Amino acid sequence: MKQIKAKIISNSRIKPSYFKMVMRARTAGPGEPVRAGQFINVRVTGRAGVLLRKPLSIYSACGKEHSIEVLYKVVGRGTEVLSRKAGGDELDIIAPLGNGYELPKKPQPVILIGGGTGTASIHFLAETLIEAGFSDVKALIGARDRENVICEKDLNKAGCEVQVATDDGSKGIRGYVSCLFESLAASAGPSMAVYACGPRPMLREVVRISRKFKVPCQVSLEEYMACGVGACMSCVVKTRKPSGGSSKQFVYKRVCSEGPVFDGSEIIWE
Amino acid sequence: MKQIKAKIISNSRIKPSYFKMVMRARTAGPGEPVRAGQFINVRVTGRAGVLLRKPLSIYSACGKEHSIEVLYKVVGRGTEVLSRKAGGDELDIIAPLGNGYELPKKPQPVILIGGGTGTASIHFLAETLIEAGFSDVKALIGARDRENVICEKDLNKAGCEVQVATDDGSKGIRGYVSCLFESLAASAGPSMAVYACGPRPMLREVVRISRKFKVPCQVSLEEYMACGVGACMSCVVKTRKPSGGSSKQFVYKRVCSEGPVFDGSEIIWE
Amino acid sequence: MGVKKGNELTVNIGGIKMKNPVMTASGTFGYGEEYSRLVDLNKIGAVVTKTITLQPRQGNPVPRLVETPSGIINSIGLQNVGIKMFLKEKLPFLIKFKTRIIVSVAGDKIEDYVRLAGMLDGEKVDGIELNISCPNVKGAGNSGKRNKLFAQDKDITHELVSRVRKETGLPLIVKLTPNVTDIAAIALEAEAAGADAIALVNTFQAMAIDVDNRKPVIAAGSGGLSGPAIKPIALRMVWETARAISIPVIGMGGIMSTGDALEFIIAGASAVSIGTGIFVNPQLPLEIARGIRDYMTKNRIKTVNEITGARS
Amino acid sequence: MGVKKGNELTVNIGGIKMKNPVMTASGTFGYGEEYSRLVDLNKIGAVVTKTITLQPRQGNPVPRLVETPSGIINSIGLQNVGIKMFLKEKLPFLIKFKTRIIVSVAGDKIEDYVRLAGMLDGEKVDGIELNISCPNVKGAGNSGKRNKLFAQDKDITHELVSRVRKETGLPLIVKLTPNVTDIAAIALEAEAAGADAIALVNTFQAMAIDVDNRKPVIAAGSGGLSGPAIKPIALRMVWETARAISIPVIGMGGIMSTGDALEFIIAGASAVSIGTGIFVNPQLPLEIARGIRDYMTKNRIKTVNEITGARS
Ligand SMILES: Cc1cc2nc3c(=O)[nH]c(=O)nc-3n(C[C@H](O)[C@H](O)[C@H](O)COP(=O)(O)OP(=O)(O)OC[C@H]3O[C@@H](n4cnc5c(N)ncnc54)[C@H](O)[C@@H]3O)c2cc1C
Ligand SMILES: Cc1cc2nc3c(=O)[nH]c(=O)nc-3n(C[C@H](O)[C@H](O)[C@H](O)COP(=O)(O)OP(=O)(O)OC[C@H]3O[C@@H](n4cnc5c(N)ncnc54)[C@H](O)[C@@H]3O)c2cc1C
Ligand SMILES: Cc1cc2nc3c(=O)[nH]c(=O)nc-3n(C[C@H](O)[C@H](O)[C@H](O)COP(=O)(O)O)c2cc1C
Ligand SMILES: Cc1cc2nc3c(=O)[nH]c(=O)nc-3n(C[C@H](O)[C@H](O)[C@H](O)COP(=O)(O)O)c2cc1C
Ligand code: FES
Ligand code: FES
Repeated sequence: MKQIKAKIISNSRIKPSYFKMVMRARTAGPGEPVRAGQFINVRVTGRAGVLLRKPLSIYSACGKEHSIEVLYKVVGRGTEVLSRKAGGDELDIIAPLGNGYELPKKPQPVILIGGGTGTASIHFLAETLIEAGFSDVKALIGARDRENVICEKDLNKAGCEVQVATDDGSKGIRGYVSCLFESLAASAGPSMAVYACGPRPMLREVVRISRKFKVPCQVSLEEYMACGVGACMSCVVKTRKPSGGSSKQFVYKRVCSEGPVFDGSEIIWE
Repeated sequence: MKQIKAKIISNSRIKPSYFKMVMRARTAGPGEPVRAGQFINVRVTGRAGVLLRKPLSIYSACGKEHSIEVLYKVVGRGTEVLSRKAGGDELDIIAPLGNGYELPKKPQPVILIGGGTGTASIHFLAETLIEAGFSDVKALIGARDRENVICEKDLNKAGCEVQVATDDGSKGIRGYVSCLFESLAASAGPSMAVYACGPRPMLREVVRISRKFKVPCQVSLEEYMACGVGACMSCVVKTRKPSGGSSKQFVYKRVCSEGPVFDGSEIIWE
Repeated sequence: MGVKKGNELTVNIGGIKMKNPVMTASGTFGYGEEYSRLVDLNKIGAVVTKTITLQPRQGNPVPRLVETPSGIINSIGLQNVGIKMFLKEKLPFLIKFKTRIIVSVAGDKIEDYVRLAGMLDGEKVDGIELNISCPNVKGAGNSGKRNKLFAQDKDITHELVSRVRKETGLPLIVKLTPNVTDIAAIALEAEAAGADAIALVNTFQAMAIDVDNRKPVIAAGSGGLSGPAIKPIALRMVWETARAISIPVIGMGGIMSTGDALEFIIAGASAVSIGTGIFVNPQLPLEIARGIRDYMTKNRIKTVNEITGARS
Repeated sequence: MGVKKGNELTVNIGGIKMKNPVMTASGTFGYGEEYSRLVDLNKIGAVVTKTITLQPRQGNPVPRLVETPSGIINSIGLQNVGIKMFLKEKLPFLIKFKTRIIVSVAGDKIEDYVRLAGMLDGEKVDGIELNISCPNVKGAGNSGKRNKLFAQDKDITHELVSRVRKETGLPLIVKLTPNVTDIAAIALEAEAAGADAIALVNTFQAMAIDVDNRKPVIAAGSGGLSGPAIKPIALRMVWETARAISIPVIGMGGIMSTGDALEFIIAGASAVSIGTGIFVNPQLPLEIARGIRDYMTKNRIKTVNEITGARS
């Protein structure tokens, strides 16, 4: 984890409200290996307008080139300001943050599930897995409509088989991405591993299905963040006490530093 | 006075920290004739960052084309945001505001004195006077150094004889613009009219010299403004009570609506 | 949907029937006339005048204003034409419009408020707003250092409001200062003393310093903070007050959009006032009135009152 | 200029000698460790820990945070590891650095503060900060509705501080809430009861509402506002307080730059704390310490104390 100056190489619109930004560390790079599932915390402006940094998953990274890519959707003021940055501009980022996904210990089929912008962190995981020699990597992408289906091509390029589900059926099957997952899980069972990132209700479904079919499952969460380094306690999520027990017995864990990736069974959904 | 949408035609840097912006009314134009000495009040952003509108003198205007020009220096956050606007962007302006200069009733030599960004309002006055048939119009420009001498060429083009004074002597004579004025006033006397816009100490000197040589003198003031239309009482200046009397007997007048142009003898300098 | 057009926005604020719940905040809209060429006064729920005093006032020295992050500090010092000139020269202009006229008044002592209310009683105005957030001479005498405001003291608030209450049948709005430990307690006192509505918040006492010459930026030393910066605090105070009292609350503090206005209404405000926002965009009161109507249409809400305090 | 390098920035805050007047604000810098890979703790005047309670606390439900114009509202609810775990696992890390360690503590009743101070007394810490701005169970019992804070009551403040004072010889900083009518009066009470320094301000009670589902954005309903939005009010309070008391004031509230820090110092603060600003730029405390030194060099000022309260 370092606070570094990065130079924007490119910042291009890939869909009406989605942007992909490539940046390169100016000052000494992150210096530590970057893992899939980790994120960066971007300072948008130092002035009054937008105060907090914006956390964005790492979409791709190259250690040798000190380069980091992110893919983001413009949803509010911070991401809007970000979208107006241009190649050559300098960014102040803190990276890498968070724990990242734990790769499977042995070769096995892997299912990646991305919902909305959550697909970004799934993409870097796909790249990592395939580079590490995993050959059976399927990516399931869910989105509201075709306008919000992202990364499909990039995931293909990385070497994944990709299936799409949209709420309105404007692309892929009509329905939730968890349905795609359920049918796959029903046939493959515990021999595979599943990784998911996306909205809460989707993750909850994915965890429920994983448990049903005894599939190990890691989920990456998002929470409103202030510090990004575990200091402020803003970003907590309810997790089961190690001792197990009822959902009344919980510990708040920090998404930024103890996550964003958690074992699916750990999370208490409310 | 109207709140109008204007389209930026151009916004170009004319000196390291000076910009000239040309805009054209999109919605129905000001609709009333624009006078030299009046100003516009520009909304910089509607968001949190910069709140208040920024008042800028009209540098030039063309009624037929519904166009207005301003010349401004980047001194803080508002003008900085403004400087990053580009041709085609839309601006929300309130125009025209303030009373404007009173032209001389009869043909006579006129001296225009501009200090710093105050030179902008002097420029429009020069154009107006020359168009109205005044043939002897001299412009005296004062600035800290050569980097801050503005409008010289435009004033020449308008048909003025221009003299420059800089504090450090890097352009024109070394010293205050009021010295230039004093020597002119000494020779010409009450047969001429003088108009001045610039920093307080300069205006005060100009008024002192005018009184000494009995030259009629109008000055244009700047004050921190919130509403720009006379409603909030932020922008007041101490003026002598009509009844005359000591400087303890004063009335606060609003620079935005009762000014920005005042008769030099009216102002109580502190 | 059976919603009668043009009807759903009306509110009744302590007897003042307004065509929509959007008002102008005292001191930011002059006497109405100044903005009348930019804004259609007929479309504003109510115009609250600049605070008027018995005698004309010159106000404070300049600079009176400075911008801060998402806010402004002002110290106008109640520069106004005085009640006589107001009645003679300012009111006649205002009454030409189909809006409600609320006259804000203030004084140095309780007696001043009583006299002002008396002078307004027979006039063509729709209500009086008691600005009791200006320095209280009595309090100042006590502490020596710090000017206490009327509205910082429960007992003085009670006495002031009940004495004015006896003087006039006009609807009485009491405007409170946020510079207190317990805003609801003061509001309760004003209600008990006969107020018809409570307006909050006035500005927060604040300061800015010029570090180069080590002096306050505002000539008077300190001033009042307004604008979006204070909105979260103002909103909390409106919420706290609305739960405590039974008379209507007029909410204000940093309203810059329909969303902001709705936040105040949901927190419990029956109407909202726009102050600093008018400087930024004079059309704001009109845009917000329209925006509230659109929100109601979208959410099938028939009257504004349905969402007042609807916070679940 | 005869100014000894590395010397001019030192300050003495009620017995705590700091190498520079820039501290971290409680709750925004964790236990120091979290930021230690990003920030050189050796260069910070003092680290104030997250507020510690007797027992570990889970804190409030989420969402706990929302951004507002130039500010943030938080309602963490004092999630912390508790004093035992702090002493065992967090303090040993912190004492490795050449900075001053100030432990912020809070409790539900006065007795809790007394016990916490007792437990810290023999430890390797440089001072205790009493965060008396958290809900006071006694007060809550009285009003039924509203949680009163210890620091909203002069008498409770006095009693709390004097009882803790008897328990420890460590420098005692009392941190006040800005949600009061008269901040100086509370500070005077804390001083009289034996405080060595006053820290202000804590956050302003504030609220945000989600207009789509008509609910508060923050799960707990309301929270505390911090950041540049509150700076002008905080500055005024520091100025008012510094003029009233004789012990040092630690100023905070929205400091985002050297200029902001200098404003507080000129208003009367002997040291400043950075809270929200750390989230934006973790290097800020270091940059401000350097910035203050540059300002002093430029203006030929030999010691920070020379400009503390130098407002002319
Ligand atoms: C670990 C993590 C990884 C993320 N990765 C991505 C990504 O790869 N691509 C992407 O498009 N988005 C990602 N997000 C979400 C992204 O951070 C928010 O969309 C962004 O912060 C919104 O900022 P804004 O100012 O544009 O919107 P705002 O106007 O501030 O808010 C819009 C919405 O965004 C959410 N949000 C705002 N600020 C934060 C914050 N600091 N932390 C979390 N949520 C916030 C709020 O729920 C709010 O409703 C990630 C979030 C987290 C926590
Ligand atoms: C009637 C009038 C005409 C003006 N004409 C011109 C012009 O033609 N060209 C030009 O460059 N400048 C002009 N100015 C000054 C210009 O308005 C300020 O430079 C500008 O508002 C600064 O905004 P900022 O946000 O960049 O600076 P800030 O960071 O806000 O402040 C920088 C300095 O500018 C001054 N200032 C800031 N806001 C205002 C305000 N609302 N009103 C007055 N002064 C302010 C302050 O004294 C401050 O010290 C004029 C001012 C007035 C009142
Ligand atoms: C320039 C200015 C002048 C004001 N004058 C008065 C006044 O005369 N009387 C009054 O009751 N409030 C006055 N106020 C306070 C406003 O009416 C309002 O309560 C406050 O500004 C908060 O609302 P806002 O954030 O929308 O501006 C003034 C505010 C400003 C900014
Ligand atoms: C996320 C967060 C957590 C905080 N937690 C505490 C705390 O535990 N104890 C405390 O005394 N103050 C706490 N504060 C208040 C700060 O210490 C500080 O007083 C306040 O934020 C104002 O300073 P700022 O504007 O620089 O943030 C917290 C503030 C924030 C933003
Ligand atoms: S964002 Fe601060 S602890 Fe996670
Ligand atoms: S700026 Fe409002 S009266 Fe002049």
